[in-house]
Amino acid sequence: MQDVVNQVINTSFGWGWPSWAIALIGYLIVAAILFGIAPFQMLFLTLYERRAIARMQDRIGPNRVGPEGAFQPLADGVKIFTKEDIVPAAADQWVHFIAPCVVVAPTMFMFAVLPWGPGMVPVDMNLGLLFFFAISSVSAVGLMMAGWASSNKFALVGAMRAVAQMVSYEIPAVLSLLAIVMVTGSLSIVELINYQGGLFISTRDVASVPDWGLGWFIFSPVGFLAFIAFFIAALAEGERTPFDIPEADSEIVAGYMTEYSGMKFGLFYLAQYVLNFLLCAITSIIFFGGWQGPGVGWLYAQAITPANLQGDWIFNVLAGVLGVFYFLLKTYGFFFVMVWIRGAYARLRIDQLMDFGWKFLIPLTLVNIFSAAIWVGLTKWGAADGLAFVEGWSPLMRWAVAFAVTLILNLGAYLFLARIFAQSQDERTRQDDEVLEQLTNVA
Amino acid sequence: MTIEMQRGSVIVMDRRRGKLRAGQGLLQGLKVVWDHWAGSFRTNDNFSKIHGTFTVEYPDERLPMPQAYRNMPVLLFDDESGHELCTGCYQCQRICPPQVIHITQAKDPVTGKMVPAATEFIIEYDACMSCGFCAEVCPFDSIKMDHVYELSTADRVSLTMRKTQLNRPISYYTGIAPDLWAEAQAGAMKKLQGSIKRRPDVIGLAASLTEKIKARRLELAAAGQVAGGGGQEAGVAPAAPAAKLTPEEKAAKLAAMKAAKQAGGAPAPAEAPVELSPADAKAAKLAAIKAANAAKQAGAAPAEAPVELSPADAKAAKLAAIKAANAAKQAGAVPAPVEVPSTPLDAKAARLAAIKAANAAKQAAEQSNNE
Amino acid sequence: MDLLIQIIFGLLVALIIGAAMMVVTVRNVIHAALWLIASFFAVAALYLVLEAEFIAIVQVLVYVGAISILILFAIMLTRSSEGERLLTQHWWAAALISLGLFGAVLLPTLVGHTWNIPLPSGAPGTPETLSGVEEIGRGFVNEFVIHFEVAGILLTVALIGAIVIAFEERSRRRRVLTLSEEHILRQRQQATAERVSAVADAVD
Amino acid sequence: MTRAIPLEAVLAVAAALFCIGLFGALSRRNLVGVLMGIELMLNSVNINLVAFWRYLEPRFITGPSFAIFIITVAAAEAAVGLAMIIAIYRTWNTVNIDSVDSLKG
Amino acid sequence: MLKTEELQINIGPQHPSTHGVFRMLVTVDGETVTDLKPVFGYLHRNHEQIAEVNTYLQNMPYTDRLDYFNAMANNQAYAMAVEKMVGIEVPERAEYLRVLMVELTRILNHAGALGFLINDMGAWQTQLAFGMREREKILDLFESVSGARLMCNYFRFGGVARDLPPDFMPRLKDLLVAMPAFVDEMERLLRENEILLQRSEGIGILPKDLALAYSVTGPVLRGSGVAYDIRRAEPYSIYDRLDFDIPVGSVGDVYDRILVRIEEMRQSRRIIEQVIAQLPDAQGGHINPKARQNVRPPVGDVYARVETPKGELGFYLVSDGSSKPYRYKVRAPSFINLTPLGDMCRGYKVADMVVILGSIDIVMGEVDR
Repeated sequence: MQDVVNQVINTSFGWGWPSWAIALIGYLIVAAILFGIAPFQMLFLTLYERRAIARMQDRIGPNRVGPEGAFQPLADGVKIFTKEDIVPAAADQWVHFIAPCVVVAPTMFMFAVLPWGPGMVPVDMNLGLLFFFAISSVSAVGLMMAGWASSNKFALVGAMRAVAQMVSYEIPAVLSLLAIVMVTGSLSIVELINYQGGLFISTRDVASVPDWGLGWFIFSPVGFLAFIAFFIAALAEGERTPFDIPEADSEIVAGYMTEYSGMKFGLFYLAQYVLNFLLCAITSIIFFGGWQGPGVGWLYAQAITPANLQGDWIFNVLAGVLGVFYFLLKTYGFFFVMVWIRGAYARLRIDQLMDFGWKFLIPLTLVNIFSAAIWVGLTKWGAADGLAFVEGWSPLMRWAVAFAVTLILNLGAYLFLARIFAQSQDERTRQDDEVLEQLTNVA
Repeated sequence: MTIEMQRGSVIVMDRRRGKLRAGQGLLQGLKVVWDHWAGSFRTNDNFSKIHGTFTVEYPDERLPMPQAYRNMPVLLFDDESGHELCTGCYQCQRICPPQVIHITQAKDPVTGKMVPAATEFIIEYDACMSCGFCAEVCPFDSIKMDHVYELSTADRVSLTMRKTQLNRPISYYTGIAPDLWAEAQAGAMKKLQGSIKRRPDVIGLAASLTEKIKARRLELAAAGQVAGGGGQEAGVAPAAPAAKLTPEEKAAKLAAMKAAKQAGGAPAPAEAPVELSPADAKAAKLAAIKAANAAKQAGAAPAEAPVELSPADAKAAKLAAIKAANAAKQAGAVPAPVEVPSTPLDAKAARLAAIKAANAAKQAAEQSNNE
Repeated sequence: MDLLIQIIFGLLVALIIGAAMMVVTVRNVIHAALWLIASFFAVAALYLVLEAEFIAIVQVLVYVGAISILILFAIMLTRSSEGERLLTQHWWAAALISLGLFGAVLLPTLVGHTWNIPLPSGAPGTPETLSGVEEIGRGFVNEFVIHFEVAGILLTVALIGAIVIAFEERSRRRRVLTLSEEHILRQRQQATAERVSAVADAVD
Repeated sequence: MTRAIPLEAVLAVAAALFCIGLFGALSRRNLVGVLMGIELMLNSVNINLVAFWRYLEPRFITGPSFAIFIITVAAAEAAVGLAMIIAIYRTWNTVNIDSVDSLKG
Repeated sequence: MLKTEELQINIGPQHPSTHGVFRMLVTVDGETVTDLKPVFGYLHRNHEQIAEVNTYLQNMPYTDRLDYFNAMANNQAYAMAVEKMVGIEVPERAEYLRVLMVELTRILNHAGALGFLINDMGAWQTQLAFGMREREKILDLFESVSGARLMCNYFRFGGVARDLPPDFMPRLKDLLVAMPAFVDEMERLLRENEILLQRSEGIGILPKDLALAYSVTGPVLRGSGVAYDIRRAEPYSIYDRLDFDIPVGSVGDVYDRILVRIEEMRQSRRIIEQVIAQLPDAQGGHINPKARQNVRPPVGDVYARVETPKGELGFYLVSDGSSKPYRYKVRAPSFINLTPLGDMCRGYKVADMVVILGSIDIVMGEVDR
């Protein structure tokens, strides 16, 4: 973007502005675009969710406003704008007011490192992935503020639940990503996507594989298990069913949003849906190659890039369009999965949620990190790192061995942990007998 | 703690514990929901299907109402004559569980005696519980349950319905519930036939009384004309006595109705509020037979000729014939109106009318055949 | 460019100091904690200005995302009584100490000292060296391996310690019996009583 | 960046933050408030570390590494401190520093 | 969660999961319920007193409003009570029609109740939507035969209001084709679902003898393992001619109640098939007794009970020989089944409380009367 701005201002108009002004303008333009996109995502996703879940329930869903209900979110938005903003008398006015902003702002920040297509990333940060998750944890503060400031028991309980859930599910999310980061050796999101070229096997693992843009992490056992764990954690982070405990309407009315109305309520919704979009996007980026797909790599190779200045700009456009198309296709696909899960399952209880996170997901991701270490060792290391026996193998052979070993390891770990977990669940009811024994002895 | 059971058995539900739970159940659930999603692009129009959307987009489409559907009670009146079927017998008011029906019985303006009609009939729709008892108990099939359900208003008072708001023509009711009306008719006919069979001589009024009533009616009609026919309320009083028909009339009506039924049209009761002039039985018979023939020609199933006709008067016969003709017309889908003389007539006129009707019916039949 | 950075720096400093002042002076503890979060955030931004990306992100992740949440939780769980005095009796002494330290010791020392700034003209290191996660990671397993291990042990110990301290013993916690548990318990008590009485009868 | 802002400015900010934190830690009655003061002080130390690293030794990784160690310590300290506060609250039913004056619970 | 003091929370009367205007005064310790006090009466509308100023027939539409989910079953209980009092014989066909309607009611009630229960567990209405679809079909049938979907008012003393319309039987047979598919699907969706198992297994256990002591009835009692069904224990109407099994649970938790309800839907379908096969022709039977509009039972009292989908519904009537009941008392299953709620929820989490309430399957119209 800055190149374009520089081109326009300094070359075409010849104004000779300083570089920091160019940078500022470039970033402002990108930020403006993103701020335009984010609410649009929310509007689209609400409609998408309602239509999809209606189909799952043999209904049609909103189809009155506009063609196929396309303007329904706008109508809802107008309604929510014009509603009275009610602040409870006992509420802490300022905190009550600021909380929605604190919840929304981090989600907007997170767009900063999200790559939409080849070469289309607002800020190619070296630590993009870490930034993404660091910022996402900030919104927990906003939830806490909202719950506390409402001075409502339901709101407070909802906020405590939300924060406890977010904090404890960040750990499996980050741990499952750690496995991926170990394989790629980089925290940059762009690098993560570039890694996933290839066909079933990444080109970085086996260089001879044709680059169809399909060497996604999901195709490796490490990536698959990480995907499962990450997606579950993402459901919990985004407060989606079966982890929508903070706003469990059957227990604590609307959780931390109970005392909010009008646009503040709308902001919470905005934050939630934008966060869901971002989680789906980051899932598709990390495990499904983001904009990677057949054709994008080839198109981008012909385009104007820092590496290839002799390219044709038309390929930039083509690669961008195709890349964004793939990216959005995957992202909305994941959102469909979220809706699908919402349509199928009930909600867990808060202690069951914690149990599941700490006793099942975290051990699983730890095992997965071990698998990732094995994977890296078998595919990348050599005699210099102390693994001389893999030297003689061909890359494909090394990949195959790594695949088999990690598959067995992960599958075994999954089944074992599932069994242990199920048993522990059974014991939770049986444990009562133990307690009873004790109590009987006491009595 | 089990009970003695002669038949059947007690099944203890299988809880299936101890299996490895590794997410199979969750996947199964996803499969079920997926099937519904995939199947939802078809419509579910049949009771035997569980997939497919079953939404009825309400203001655009509406579910067909079953005939028995009951929402709010309405009052019926005869299409042609405007005569109301309600006699103000208070049966509905008495049975109504929430007590929302209020009837004012009509009084003879001269004598101050009750006449079988209602001057005012109020139903508080806002408190009505739609139980349908009023329609069930009504001996004259005059109160029936409506199918209209969009009754919301902004104010409660407008839901207190007066008689003018409650009145509906019989054809309206036959439109929404033809089978039920036919059933009601059949029931009435059965009752009628039963009473004719049971008491062929006693039925009707004594001859001396008939004379008296006739005189009185003339008087009343004159009074009504003097009053200038001011509104419905004034019109009701003179019209009401005609509801009581002589057995002859009834028989003719029966015949005509039978004929009309054969013609495939919707039967409607012929209750003419007009004064009756004496006429010969032959004409009536002829008219009825003509009507039946016409109906036959209209392409319907062979009509049973009314054989055991008791002497009837021309008026009723004529009416019946017209009805039959109309019915036949409907069957032939001819919109041509038939000129119907509505003033009191003698036998000749009745004959004429019958013939006219027959012709019209014939024409209709021909036309429909040509088509 | 310099001006822009100076403006940003000024704003950040104002936010850091202002928020920190609010932390120690505001009456409501929750508000204090929220100001603390603001201060943490501003410090993270200051790290970004200092081109220490990784530290900035870790600051957000740990301070804003974890520690402040922990503090908020603790406040809500302890429900400190409001309306009482905000500061201790000898707060003026503390104020004196702090002011003295700042005005008399720290500020003259820091400002007066000539630091051995090697290249005042420009940044020598490449960006990779500046905020490289890889370098830090290598540092952890080479140079600072002892520190790293100690930090790990410290974290583990802190985790266990926190759990042990905050854990309510099961015996102290009032356990609410469910209906079925109570029922079984009563049945057993009854059975025991019967057995006892039967034994007593037998003895008799 | 290093041209625009002198090192002294950053250090002064850190010193100010440290003193504010010190005041908070010494004078607040609420135990959580004390903890918050300590967190502020730790933060100021971190600023110092990063600033020195940035201005004096940008080639070596020592500064950020120690900043991370300090953050670790801060996290551990916060966890233990808050656990203690909860335990204190449970015993004395207050978190005011001058009410908690006996050694026996 | 950590929480160090007890907190009193009002769940209701305006709360999404209380199935109407019901209030639970809950004392929670953290997330654990230590005490629960059900408070009701917000929907009290003087049903029994109104019934004493109405004639016997006029009360029939009021019984619809008791448990508005299964009006037909309420009608049956009331009609049986009055018939028993006056000594009216019900024609054969009318009896069959009654059983047909009541068993359809059972299916629709359980379809809805399970949907609402899963909704209380937090599912986003999918199961409810599926249940409502089947319920709508049955309501269509009810509408075509009685004229109303919910407030059917179909039963009369000594018969039913109206014979079946001609299109009823084909539609019913279509419905019976869909029914096993629907129940199987429901079972696939619910039975082995790990989340549902976690939420329902071992939750809200009501032991067998306590269930008897609390005099709960219906699926709650059968879920606790007591094979008690009035259709078998004291066969009324034509139930002694029909084959059906009684499902019972083994533990008495929410999961057992779900299983029992699913199986009861299967058994109801079985009954309906038998009814269709045995249904006598309309010839000879006069099933709409218009003459019985004004019954005057002899002096005395009577108690008649039926097994509604929710449990034992009984009507106790005292007659003083006039056309109005002297005393009219409803033994409402929802109300009696609600009595152990407070004890059942003790020791469980707040989220479980909602599920336990859902598994009892109450309708406030019946609880408050």
